[in-house]
Amino acid sequence: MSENLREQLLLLPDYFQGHLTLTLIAMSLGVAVSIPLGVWAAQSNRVKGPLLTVVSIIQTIPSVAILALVVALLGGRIGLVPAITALVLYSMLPIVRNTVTGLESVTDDVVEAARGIGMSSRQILLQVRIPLALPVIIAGIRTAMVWTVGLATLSTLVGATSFGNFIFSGLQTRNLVAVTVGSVAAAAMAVILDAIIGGIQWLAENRVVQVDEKRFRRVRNAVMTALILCGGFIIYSLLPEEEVDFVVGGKGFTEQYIIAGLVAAELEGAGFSTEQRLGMGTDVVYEATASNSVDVYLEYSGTVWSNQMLREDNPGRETIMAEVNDYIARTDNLTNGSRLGFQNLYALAMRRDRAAEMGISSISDLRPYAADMVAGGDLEFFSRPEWLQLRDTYNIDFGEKLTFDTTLMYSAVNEGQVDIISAYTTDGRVAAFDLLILEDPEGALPPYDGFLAVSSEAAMNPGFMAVVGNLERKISDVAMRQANRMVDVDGRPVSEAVAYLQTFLD
Amino acid sequence: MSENLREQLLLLPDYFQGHLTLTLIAMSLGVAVSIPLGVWAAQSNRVKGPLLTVVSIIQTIPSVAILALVVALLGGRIGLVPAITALVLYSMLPIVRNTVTGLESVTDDVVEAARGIGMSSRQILLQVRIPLALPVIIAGIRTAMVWTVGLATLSTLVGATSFGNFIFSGLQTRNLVAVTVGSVAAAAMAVILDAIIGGIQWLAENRVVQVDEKRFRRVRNAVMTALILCGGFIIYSLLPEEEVDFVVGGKGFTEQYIIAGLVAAELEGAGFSTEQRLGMGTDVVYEATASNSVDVYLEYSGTVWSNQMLREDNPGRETIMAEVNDYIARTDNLTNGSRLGFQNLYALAMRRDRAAEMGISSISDLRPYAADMVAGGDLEFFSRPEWLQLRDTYNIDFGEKLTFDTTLMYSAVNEGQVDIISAYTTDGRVAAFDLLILEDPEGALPPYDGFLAVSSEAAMNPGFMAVVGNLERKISDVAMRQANRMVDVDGRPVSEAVAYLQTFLD
Amino acid sequence: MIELQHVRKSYDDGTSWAVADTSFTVEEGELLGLIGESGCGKTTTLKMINRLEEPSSGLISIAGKNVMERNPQELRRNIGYVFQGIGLFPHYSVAENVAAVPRLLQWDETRIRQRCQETLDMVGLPLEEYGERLPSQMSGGQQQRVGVARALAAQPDVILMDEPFGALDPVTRAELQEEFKRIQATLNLTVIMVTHDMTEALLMADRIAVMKGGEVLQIGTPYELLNEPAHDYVQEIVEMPRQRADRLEKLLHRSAS
Amino acid sequence: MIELQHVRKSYDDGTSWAVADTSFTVEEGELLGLIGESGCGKTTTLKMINRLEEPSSGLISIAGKNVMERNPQELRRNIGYVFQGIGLFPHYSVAENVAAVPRLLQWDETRIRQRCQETLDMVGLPLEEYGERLPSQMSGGQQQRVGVARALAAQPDVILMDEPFGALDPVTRAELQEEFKRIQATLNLTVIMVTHDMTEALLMADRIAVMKGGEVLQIGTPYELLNEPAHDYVQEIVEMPRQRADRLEKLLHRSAS
Ligand SMILES: Nc1ncnc2c1ncn2[C@@H]1O[C@H](COP(=O)(O)OP(=O)(O)OP(=O)(O)O)[C@@H](O)[C@H]1O
Ligand SMILES: Nc1ncnc2c1ncn2[C@@H]1O[C@H](COP(=O)(O)OP(=O)(O)OP(=O)(O)O)[C@@H](O)[C@H]1O
Ligand SMILES: [Mg+2]
Ligand SMILES: [Mg+2]
Repeated sequence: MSENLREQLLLLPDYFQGHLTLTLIAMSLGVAVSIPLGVWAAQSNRVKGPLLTVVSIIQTIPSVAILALVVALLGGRIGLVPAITALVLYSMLPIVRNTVTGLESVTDDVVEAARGIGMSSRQILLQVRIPLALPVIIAGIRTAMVWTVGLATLSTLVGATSFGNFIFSGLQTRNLVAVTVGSVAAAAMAVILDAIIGGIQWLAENRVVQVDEKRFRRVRNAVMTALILCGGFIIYSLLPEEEVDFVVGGKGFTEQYIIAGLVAAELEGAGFSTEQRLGMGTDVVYEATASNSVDVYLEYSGTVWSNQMLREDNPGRETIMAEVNDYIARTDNLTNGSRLGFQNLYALAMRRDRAAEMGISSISDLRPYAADMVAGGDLEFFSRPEWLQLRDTYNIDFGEKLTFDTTLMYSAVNEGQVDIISAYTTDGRVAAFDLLILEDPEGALPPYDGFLAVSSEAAMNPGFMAVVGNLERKISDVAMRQANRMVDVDGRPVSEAVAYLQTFLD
Repeated sequence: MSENLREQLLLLPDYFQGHLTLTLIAMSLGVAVSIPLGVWAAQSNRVKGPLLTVVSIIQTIPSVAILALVVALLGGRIGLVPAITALVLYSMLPIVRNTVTGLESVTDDVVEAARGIGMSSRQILLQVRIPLALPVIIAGIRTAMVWTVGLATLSTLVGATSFGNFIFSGLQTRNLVAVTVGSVAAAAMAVILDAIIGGIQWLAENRVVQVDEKRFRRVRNAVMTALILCGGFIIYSLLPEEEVDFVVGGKGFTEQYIIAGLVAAELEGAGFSTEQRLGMGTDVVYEATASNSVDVYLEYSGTVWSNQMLREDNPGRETIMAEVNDYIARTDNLTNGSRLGFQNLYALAMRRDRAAEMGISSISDLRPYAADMVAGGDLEFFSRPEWLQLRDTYNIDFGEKLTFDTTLMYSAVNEGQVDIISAYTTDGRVAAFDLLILEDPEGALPPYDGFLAVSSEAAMNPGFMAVVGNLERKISDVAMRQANRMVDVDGRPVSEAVAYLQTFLD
Repeated sequence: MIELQHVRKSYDDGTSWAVADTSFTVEEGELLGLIGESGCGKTTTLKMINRLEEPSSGLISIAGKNVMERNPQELRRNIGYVFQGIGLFPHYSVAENVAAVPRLLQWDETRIRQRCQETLDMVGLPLEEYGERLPSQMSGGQQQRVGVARALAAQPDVILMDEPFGALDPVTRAELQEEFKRIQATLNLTVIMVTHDMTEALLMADRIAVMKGGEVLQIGTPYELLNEPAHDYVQEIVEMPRQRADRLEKLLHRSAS
Repeated sequence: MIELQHVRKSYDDGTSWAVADTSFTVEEGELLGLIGESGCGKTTTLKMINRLEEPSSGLISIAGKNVMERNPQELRRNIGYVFQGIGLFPHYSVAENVAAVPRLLQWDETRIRQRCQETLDMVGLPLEEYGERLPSQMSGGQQQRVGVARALAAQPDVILMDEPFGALDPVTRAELQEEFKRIQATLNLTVIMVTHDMTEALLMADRIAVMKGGEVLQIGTPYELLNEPAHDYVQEIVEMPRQRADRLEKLLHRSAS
């Protein structure tokens, strides 16, 4: 299994929970709203036209726009609530339309018979029209369900976790594996939920005539189990989270998982209870910490510098760190709990032996050789500002530039197919293949200093700050690289990498 | 009517044609594919499960991903074909599912009667099952139709014109008017097309019993007219475009419309026939010209520099122009037909009297005053790289920075509420309010030289090149500003602005 | 007691009259046979009594109360109705169909089950064997009997029956006729029964109304109708059984000789 | 000529038999009456003849050809079928319903229209007045007559009728019976007619088959059945008309005195 695939699968449980929660809640609400509306419309022609028009109009608003709109209407609130609101709005058309159509298709003589024996409109509806319209209504629900599962991926854009996390980050970083994992997972969920509804429908239709008693019981048990699981799942998801002392957040890659684990372990060691919320989007976790939903997470100076402060200049590692500290304190009331010591940034790396042979240790040493070298980059490196910056600063360009899937890139440099590659400084494979990270004496690459961003509430707790502060400058590039290697390359659990890093603490 | 709204409405006919073409063709194909599939599935349980699963899975793929996928599968082809393919794939689920459900809901005794009088399966299907299932099938089609109208907005992303052009450019530039126009137009189209289908259904249902002869005839005439219009529209859209000598392209704002008009007028004057295709996305018109679908359009050096060449440095106006010429010739076989003389870029502008009072003529003159000045920017100026560049280069920052809707911003500076604003150098309002554009002696702002990009085929026509070459350096900033002003501020037609610019040609 | 006064009904806003100026009274405990040409308005008349159709004009009252002033649901629950087109619920089993009205009246489940058993036994379709079937799995005559059972299930005082035994073989039919007549007499039920079988009408009905073209031509006891037919059509229709028996006799004698 | 040999049919894989080992022959030009208890398998028998149901075992042939070897559509188009539950197409007008089989046979439109007129006239529902109506806008008896018209429209040689006149009043019924018998004799049609009216069977049928519990108890001319009933049930059923006429006589005399 490729490392990339493993990395993605690691995220699956979290995204699965998010996606299922979104879908189940949105569909429950969608059905609860749409069927009564459909019934209402079927009862009165004066309601039907306008109602279907409104529902149709909602449907034409592009999904991205409706998300933005809902967020705006909810006063900037992000997360589950706007995502579910948008999904509910989007699920309505097929259900309402099919409910109306189904109810209208019930033949007049059956309705007359029902009236004739003295059923009220309500009873006719519940006992005759809805049961007879059920196949059509359920067809609408099934369409809406599949649709909702698909659209729920967009919830990622408003900060609700879903399989969209795979797809969007995958599309952005051209990580086809992530896109595929996300798409397959969503498709599988759609098919399974669809099968559950299909099962319910089958049971309803064969309620009276149990053609095959054994089969009926088998399907019923399967459906009941599925329903109980789903119900339990919704309840579990909606349960007020158990009150813990501190929430440790994290973005969605190995290093973040390891550091979150380390921080949590240290806090637990000091007697605090913790909970981890990982795999969030960069902006989301930042916002969450600013609003005290998360107490601490691993951030990088360069990320804040460019994403939040919109700066593009590079006044040096220390200045940037200082300005970042200043900025997060001023604008979002966040504290830099400790600067861990390592940086996670793009860099150039070579085989150690090759570099020694050529006498290369820093990027400036490349100048005489670059034109004859073959360089490998990941799918986006050569079109990123980092590369342009490097190229212009050192005035180098490589003779040949190839792009690779990350995994292939490392083996390419290791086997000598390329001379030099783009690497992340803390990537475990740098350690695994014993590559040399070239120095950047001119500081062309913006610094990505790892530090623990702490929420304003947590910052007021001295015990917490002592634990967090104890990590100051304890994790070197080499140590972080090794820890990443343990998880990514050697396939060991995160906890082992955490234990390894703990050896650097006193 | 605000200028912004007028500008958007100017684009309406073009986007309307694009959107309607996409929707009608996609829906025709969608129905033509989905109903037979639904019929097939209703006939055989062995087909039904797998087919609905596949269609559902397609539906779960997020729209953005499916577009990317279709483009990839079609070998990088953009435009109508991938857009329609994606829309057809997306329209299938509600139609297939409702067709299956509708056919299955037809009561057994009617089918038995049909068999009993000797109808073949085919005849039962066409004469009994489909007519009786029609309300349910049409419900599916109506859902799919609304859905398709909504999703067609995404076609903009693969270079097919649609109301999405409003929405995406609007979202990007935070132009709420554009987003609103696009959304309202899409909603209106959905409602109208939905009404047409509703009309057809009403006619089918009242075919036998003509409750109200007059009303029946009225509805029939309306529906027939609508259908004939739609049919004519599809045929018109699919007609091989009339062979013209040259296609003049353009992006979606006034200046582009004017220059396209000017080029077309000049070409017509020289005896060539032309056709204009305006309102395209930047990348799309570039690609279209590279592939000879468009012959000439107005491009800006800075746009190619940053969008195509991914450069961020600023080696000066002439160098950039030269490198751009080189780049487009080398990579895309495009020629710079003529450099028009004006630049369209962000700049700082002040009231002429105020500037004179303070002795300011260039940005460097601002240094002593900036801290005390109130600056106005459009909605994105202060977060754009241009501003950061200015700030860092001249080491200035304004005491107060306000953001405005563009129209408001110009009146704010005119009325003295702000001292200085961000402006486009060729914006007509700069002329209208007689503002002074401050000079940029340090060249901090990347140059956006207007030039005519010419396709490889057109470049081989000496007559064409002579006409285009005749425009070289004929349109100054002042002239372009005045032309823009005529259309944008004074509300005169594009043709007048063209005539005005023609006075500068010999 | 059911009373109709000058009741009229048009389905096409007065162009033609499905029921034209009909007045008659059915006394409590009486069984009125309603007979007449196909399309003469019998079903329409019944439907107006339990308000499935609204009369275009005229007054209908049951036990002295104008039906238009009664809650229609409550009214219908207290009137058993056997539909001409059978009118079973296709998605309900036989037992559920029969239990429908008792359920509406919120009887308790044991009483409902017991009553289902009774009525289904009465129409010759034991609950155990047929209770779980869907209507579509029954023969036409069996379905019709379920319809009769459903109408009787809730023990109503008034019963409207639209050709209740039309699809039954002579033996089953005779049995059911007798059984029904017995129950009707015992419980003193007020019944209007549409039938096309003059013999059935003559044997079962206390009085018979003969309709034609939306109007009641004559109403009277079988004896009155036979002996003093007020109209050619009435004469024709009441003499039909005897006439046919005679024809039959002749035919059989001829084929025998 | 229709021939059934040891035909059996079960709807529940052999647990019970809707039709159990039935054999009989209907000669060309003969009208066979089929009579029997509700649920005894009459409809099932008819449906097997035109292949709406497949027999579980046994052989059915028409004009010497095994029906299972014939194209079912072609077979059915040449057999007129009157459904017990009427079976009209709810979305077709009356005229379209009647024209359905001629259309399938691709008659030309003027011939179809003329034939619609003829058959609808025959059943007393003139095309001009009723042709444009939907079935739901007709009374029960009118619908049934449309069903008869539809079965006759394409001038088939073989006609299967499942209680074709059950919902008609005695006068209309007698008229239609006579009309039909006349046509049948003139055109030498082969007909099987299910009926619950023993008088109708005795008057119209050349021979009568009496079924019970899925089996044919006896088959013979009316005379044979009356005089040599082979079974108690046959005796009971054939004597029903006379018995009832007697009861009626008595009743009327009593009420008169
Ligand atoms: N689809 C079915 N599934 C199961 N059982 C059926 C089905 N159709 C008919 N039966 C049963 O088969 C037997 C014969 O039915 P059939 O309809 O042939 O009776 P019939 O003689 O036409 O009765 P009737 O005079 O009441 O119409 C009945 O007991 C009936 O319940
Ligand atoms: N829904 C309707 N719309 C229009 N006309 C109708 C409707 N229902 C019944 N009719 C017409 O009203 C007249 C009376 O119909 P009704 O059903 O009361 O007759 P009926 O006496 O019950 O006849 P049958 O013995 O055939 O059942 C008929 O001519 C019929 O065609
Ligand atoms: Mg009737
Ligand atoms: Mg039958």
